[in-house]
Amino acid sequence: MTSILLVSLMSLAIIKAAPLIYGALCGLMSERSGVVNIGIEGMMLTGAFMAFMGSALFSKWTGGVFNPNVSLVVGLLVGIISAALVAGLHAILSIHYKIDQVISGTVINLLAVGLTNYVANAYIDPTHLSGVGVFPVWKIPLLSKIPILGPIFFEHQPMIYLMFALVLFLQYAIFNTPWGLRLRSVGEYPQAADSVGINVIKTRYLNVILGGALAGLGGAIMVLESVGRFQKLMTSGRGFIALAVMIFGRWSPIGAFGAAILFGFSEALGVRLQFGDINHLYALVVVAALAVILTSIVWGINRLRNRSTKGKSPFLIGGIFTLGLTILYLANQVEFPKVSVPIEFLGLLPYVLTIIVLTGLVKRAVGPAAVGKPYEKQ
Amino acid sequence: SPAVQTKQPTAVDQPVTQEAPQGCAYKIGFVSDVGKINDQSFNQASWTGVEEGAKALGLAKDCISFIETTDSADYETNIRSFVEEGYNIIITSGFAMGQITRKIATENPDVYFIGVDQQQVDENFAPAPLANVTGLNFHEDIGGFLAGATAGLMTKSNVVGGVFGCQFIPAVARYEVGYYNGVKFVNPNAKVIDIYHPGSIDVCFGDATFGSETAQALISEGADVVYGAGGLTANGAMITSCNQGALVIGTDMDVFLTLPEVKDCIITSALKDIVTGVSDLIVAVSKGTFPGGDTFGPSMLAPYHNLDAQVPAEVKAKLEDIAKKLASGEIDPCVPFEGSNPNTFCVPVNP
Amino acid sequence: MKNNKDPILSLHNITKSFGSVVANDSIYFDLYPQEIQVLLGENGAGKSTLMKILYGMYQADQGEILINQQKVVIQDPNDALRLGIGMVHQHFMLVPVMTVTENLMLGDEKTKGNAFGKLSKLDRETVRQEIIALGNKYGLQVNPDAVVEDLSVGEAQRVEILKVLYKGADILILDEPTAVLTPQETSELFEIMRSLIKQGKSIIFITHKLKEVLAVADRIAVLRNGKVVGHTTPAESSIEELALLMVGREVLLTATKGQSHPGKVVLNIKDLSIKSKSEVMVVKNFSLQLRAGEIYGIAGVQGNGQSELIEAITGLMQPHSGHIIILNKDVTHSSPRQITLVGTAHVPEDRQKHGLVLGFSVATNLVLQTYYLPPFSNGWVIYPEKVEENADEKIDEFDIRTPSRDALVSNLSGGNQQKVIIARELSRPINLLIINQPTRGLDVGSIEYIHKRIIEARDKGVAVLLVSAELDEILSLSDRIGVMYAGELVAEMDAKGANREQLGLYMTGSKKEKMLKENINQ
Amino acid sequence: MAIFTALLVSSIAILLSGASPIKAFSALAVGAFGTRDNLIETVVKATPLIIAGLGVALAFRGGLFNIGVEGQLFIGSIVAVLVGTNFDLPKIINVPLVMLAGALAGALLAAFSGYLKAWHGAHEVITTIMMNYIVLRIITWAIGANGPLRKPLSIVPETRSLFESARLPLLISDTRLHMGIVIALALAAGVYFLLFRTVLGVEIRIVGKNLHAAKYVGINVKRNIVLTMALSGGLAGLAGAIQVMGIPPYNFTTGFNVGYGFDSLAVAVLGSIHPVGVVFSALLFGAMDAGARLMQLRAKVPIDIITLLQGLILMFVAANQIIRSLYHLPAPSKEDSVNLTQSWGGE
Ligand SMILES: Nc1ncnc2c1ncn2[C@@H]1O[C@H](COP(=O)(O)OP(=O)(O)OP(=O)(O)O)[C@@H](O)[C@H]1O
Ligand SMILES: Nc1ncnc2c1ncn2[C@@H]1O[C@H](COP(=O)(O)OP(=O)(O)OP(=O)(O)O)[C@@H](O)[C@H]1O
Ligand SMILES: [Mg+2]
Ligand SMILES: [Mg+2]
Repeated sequence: MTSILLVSLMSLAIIKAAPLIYGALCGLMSERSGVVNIGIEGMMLTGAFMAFMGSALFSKWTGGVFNPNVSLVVGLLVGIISAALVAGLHAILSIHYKIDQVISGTVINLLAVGLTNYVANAYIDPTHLSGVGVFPVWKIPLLSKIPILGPIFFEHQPMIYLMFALVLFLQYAIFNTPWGLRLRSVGEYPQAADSVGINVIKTRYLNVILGGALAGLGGAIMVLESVGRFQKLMTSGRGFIALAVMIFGRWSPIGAFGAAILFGFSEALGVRLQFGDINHLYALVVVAALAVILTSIVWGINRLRNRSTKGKSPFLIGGIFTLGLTILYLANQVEFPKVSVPIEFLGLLPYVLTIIVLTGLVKRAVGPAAVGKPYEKQ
Repeated sequence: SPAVQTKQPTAVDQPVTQEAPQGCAYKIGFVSDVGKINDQSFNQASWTGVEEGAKALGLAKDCISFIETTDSADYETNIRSFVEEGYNIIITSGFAMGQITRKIATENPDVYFIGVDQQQVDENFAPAPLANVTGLNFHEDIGGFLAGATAGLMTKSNVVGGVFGCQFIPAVARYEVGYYNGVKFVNPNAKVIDIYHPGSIDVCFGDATFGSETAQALISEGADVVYGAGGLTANGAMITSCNQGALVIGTDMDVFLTLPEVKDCIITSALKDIVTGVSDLIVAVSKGTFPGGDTFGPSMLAPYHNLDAQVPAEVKAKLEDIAKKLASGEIDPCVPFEGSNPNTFCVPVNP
Repeated sequence: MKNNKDPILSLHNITKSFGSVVANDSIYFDLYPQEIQVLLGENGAGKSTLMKILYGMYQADQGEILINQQKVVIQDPNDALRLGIGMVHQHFMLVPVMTVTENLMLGDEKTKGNAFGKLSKLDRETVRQEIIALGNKYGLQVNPDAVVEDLSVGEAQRVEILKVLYKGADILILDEPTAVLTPQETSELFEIMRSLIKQGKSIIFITHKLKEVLAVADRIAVLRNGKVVGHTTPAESSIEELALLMVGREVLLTATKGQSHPGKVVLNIKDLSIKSKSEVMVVKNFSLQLRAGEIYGIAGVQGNGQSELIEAITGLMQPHSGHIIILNKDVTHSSPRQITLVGTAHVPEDRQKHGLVLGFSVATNLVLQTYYLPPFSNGWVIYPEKVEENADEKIDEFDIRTPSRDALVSNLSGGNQQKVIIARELSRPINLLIINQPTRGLDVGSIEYIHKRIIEARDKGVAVLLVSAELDEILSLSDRIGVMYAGELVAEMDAKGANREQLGLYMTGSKKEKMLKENINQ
Repeated sequence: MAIFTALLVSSIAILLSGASPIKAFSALAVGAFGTRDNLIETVVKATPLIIAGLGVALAFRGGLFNIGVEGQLFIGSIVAVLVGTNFDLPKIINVPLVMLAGALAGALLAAFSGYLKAWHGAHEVITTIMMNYIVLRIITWAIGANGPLRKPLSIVPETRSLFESARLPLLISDTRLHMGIVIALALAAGVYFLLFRTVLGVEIRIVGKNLHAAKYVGINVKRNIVLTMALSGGLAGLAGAIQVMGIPPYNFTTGFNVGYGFDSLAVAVLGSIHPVGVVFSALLFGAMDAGARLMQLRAKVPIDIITLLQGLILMFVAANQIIRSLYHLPAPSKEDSVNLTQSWGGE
């Protein structure tokens, strides 16, 4: 029972996390290069919109001679490219014209909302333009057979796998390749980068735009892998959550992944609890216990990673860990009174949990030193 | 500084101010509730009703207009600006505008008002009809009940799901109660999983992605029929369910017509025929038969369209029968029974 | 060195202006192989600008650059590096959060294979080895894995030079490398420079310290207001002449001060111990009695606890144990503001990070310690006109060179920024002046001025605690001198009896001996 | 000039949809300024934007990015309702009391985020965003089917209306022009005075510009952060309170104030986070919101064009270089530019 539950929750968590992760990666790329990006929402929205237009119009014009997946891929590309273009605007405004990056981010959001709504109103009444379905689920042959992990990680649609790949790749690339080294140096201390002949401006343009492409993916996945068509404002705030996820993940892809999964998981749980077959109190206690355990684990990792002697004492960590386990154990012993929490409160889980975890175990998040500061050569 | 500059256009404008659509027997205005006129749900239905009605009266395109409300603080000004512009039939959609519509109506007895989902009650919620206001209401609980019965009869896995918009919107809550009880009524040992969007008004009707993700959860839980009630959120759910091979049931309009993505897996829709309701009332104005007070539109199921063949005759018969009993009041979706919705509670709709 | 070779580098008629400021005014400059040429000039004379042009960071408005008589165009640092020109900047150009290795790789990274171009794996290991090898070759040992922000300034400076060598430069530009170095580090640096020369490199060396100039220079070029105002060699010139040439007027190089008349004890520190953030004991039961009207100079190699000591006294850091008493008031655990209010003034080490709010006007910066007190405010409301009056007074009293009182302090030169701080801290009733590296990076003119002010304060009966890496500064200003080594006060002596060598020994910890305070205090 | 350009650009969009820009914008202008009532509507719409915008600006000056104005505004409204529907004191006491309650609620909510930042290093951008959702959902529950604040018997999700004594007096009787605008302008003056003429203001700005200097000068940085957030949130909460106190039917229902939080962010940055600037940009936004009605009604142009317009205006105002190069205008004298992204990355 619990393992089935866990599987369904986790795979739903991953599905819910995917757009957030793409969005966070977008923010990460541009902020690592020193450009604040609160325009993620707008870029994702554009991506979603254009991905739909691309796929729908393509299949309409080609009269469906191609396999729907072809149209979907076309839509995907269109979405990516147009989001990248929007990011280009952000880059021009904040790098070339040096207007405050928060402002140009706000501009991006306003423009994206206005334009997509406007065009959607005028041109895409569903009866005239209908979606062409979504990408099919690919079961990875052998891996999907693994108990528990298989169904959680290897029974997804392609863009989820792409997301896994991108997270791992960027984690590697940012910290282990010349490109990553330059990216970070430009975000941390552009003068230094400049002094060894790295083109700061170019680097920033490049990465802001690449980031936009990622946001495009984040928007597209909502259309091409879940909803199947564009709906106005369908990002409904995910761009801002992605922003939080990025900071939460301390500007690293893996971190963002973890943060987004936590978020997606608790949201999934909130929905799952509406099924009414789990005692709400029990579930909340279990979550709390898991959070505690997670905390101790992360502390442990930080402790091991630390160069100096900083960090929590092993005893504390161990204590917390065992505490979590005991709660978990006790939770399964006692009988909880049957209460049903109002759905709005179940919906609060991700946000509350984020705050708790954030204050509980994530070390003071400090972004790239030069982020937000336009680069003046002379 | 900004303010000075925005004045620029005003200069240009004075001539235009007087301009107004010429040669309109009637000028019809529509004020949407917070939301968009093509939310593919009740706002859109009302607006389509306006267009139909205008057609019926042979009015020119610019004899009708709409205002989309973005903030409930604007209800009053939005309605009034139609009055000031000399519109003589004004449609306001959504319960939230009920009281303010009545207020403005009493001040303007010669303007006709149609309030969609608005019961004609006074401050103390006692019935209080006005001659120039007609509330167009529906028994969503009945529609939901029919949808539920359909789901209960069509499911093979004996697990059915429903994805709903905001719980705090009475109509939605009634759909949910009706749906649940409908399933249980025809199929007591079926499992019903109803999910509301937990968000606030700005997202709970518009979050297609949530609907879609929820549908996936429902289906992985074994649901093979999914009912969607709640604007774009429901659309997301229906499309995804359809893509994943489940049957779906729609709400309000005949979703077969409004959402082609689901045309091959939609059994039917719980109709809430706002379109006909509104246009009929508009025509009634011209005929001088405008009722005033509360009217109740019919609650019925849409045609089976492409799935007509898949729906067994006895199922169809059973549904007919239930429909009759509901109409006659023999069955009341809002009365709890063994295994009915734990919180069976319909915000009263006096018959 | 005498040589009849041709110049390896010549600048012809270089001119560069920023808006109205003419930073370089038709400058001619030659550098010969294997020579150390010193570029001298007061703050804002145009030295850095000239060098940045040579290094491709700025483009000259006119003029040309020749390398081995070949005219070259230097668009950006890449061109410069390709032509064998490397520059160590006045302000560190190292990414703090990255390791030494990463910092050296940056720009032309070595990778394991090149299959994926810029996305191939960094080859840190090889570079580590190269760094170690290079370090041994030139006697520049650094830990390749250290993260730069953890390094002492001396080490960081070494990394900067390594970086230049690693990139294969033959012409090295060193822009005020010694500004932040201790005497020991400085002499080490000079060793390195000499060995570099022997190995065929040529060096342009910028400094404000005239002693150093005479010590290392083969030839000297002097800039003033963007113009070359003279060439000379150590042999044919003296410190006084150099100063005159630089500033254009006579300069007092050693502060003249009268006998000190120590009064009551103002600052009394009793076995103070301080733990750093990383739980290391950085100051160990430190005791000190500082009296009104005397200047107590703390000498010591940087990173021996001076900064922490100051932070603890000024309340920026909580001591681990011990007591700090200012005028019989125990302020061991008081907040910075409380400590300021008992009449303490603090001229911080890092003037831009701590001392100023660069985004604010000169006027506002001049009241940064007093804006909440009368006459500038009644505790709640600020009186702008008072703030502005005060600004005007201070600006001409301390002759701060600024376009206007409303100009942003970030537009001022280093010397004038320091003057703003001095003006702010000295022009209010104080009993204790804590002053850390007061003249770092300043030219002789500014130094002379600031020294004068410090002595005035002391003669007015202020107790002055001076921390400086400049032995000369310590020696010429102090009445008493203490030496800190490894967080301890290893020696205390009367300034009269003190001499460089002796101090140097204490500072390096090679000599340890406590004198009894009584000897001096009576 | 910037606005003119924005209008030009967006007319293209309108033309594409087959409507006439002239008609649209004239309708927009009339709707905003044409008649006394329209003018009033502009002011009424601008009022909350001014106050909330001041809140955002204040936080920015203190180096904090308060993106939680939406939530603080909502909690302000709901608490105002809570008090205003339960206490029926003399107007002279009740009105200030209710406003205070709303402001306090917003202040506490924001201060909590401030506390999390100062003491636990939790980035205010995350916590305030999360708070937005939390507050919105709790309120949704509170006015929902069997929520505690649900108006008894009501068939719709709404709260009871404020007592007469808790409502803001009208400036002109039988119009919608309530006293809020006076309060808003007073607050603008107050915030300017606070920021640039008081000790607290200087300290807020020092912390905003240079944390290290702030510590060196002896400012209690943690306290200052919490205080700044509290002030910022207090303004937002007050904006919310004034909405329910000033606008019939003086209660809280679904769809109330949605989006003001993010509009006020735009307003603040458009006003280059200076009180004076904020007032003007809020009036501009208010005008567009108010005018939108007639624009839809007469020119049949959907309201989304307004969002587009606002985006373009913000862009052209901020990147005034674009404008200058377009019209060959001389560059203005460069003044101290305020860096909104101060608190963002590594200090
Ligand atoms: N990027 C710049 N923009 C504007 N003015 C500049 C810039 N860089 C330098 N200046 C001005 O040019 C003049 C020369 O500056 P430069 O840094 O070359 O002097 P310097 O000799 O290096 O002084 P210091 O000894 O303090 O380093 C100064 O007046 C300075 O204010
Ligand atoms: N109308 C305006 N719009 C946008 N920004 C402005 C406006 N007026 C002033 N500013 C900017 O806002 C900041 C504060 O304005 P102001 O000059 O009135 O106070 P201040 O002089 O900076 O403060 P103080 O009086 O304490 O020096 C300044 O940086 C100024 O550049
Ligand atoms: Mg220099
Ligand atoms: Mg001023």
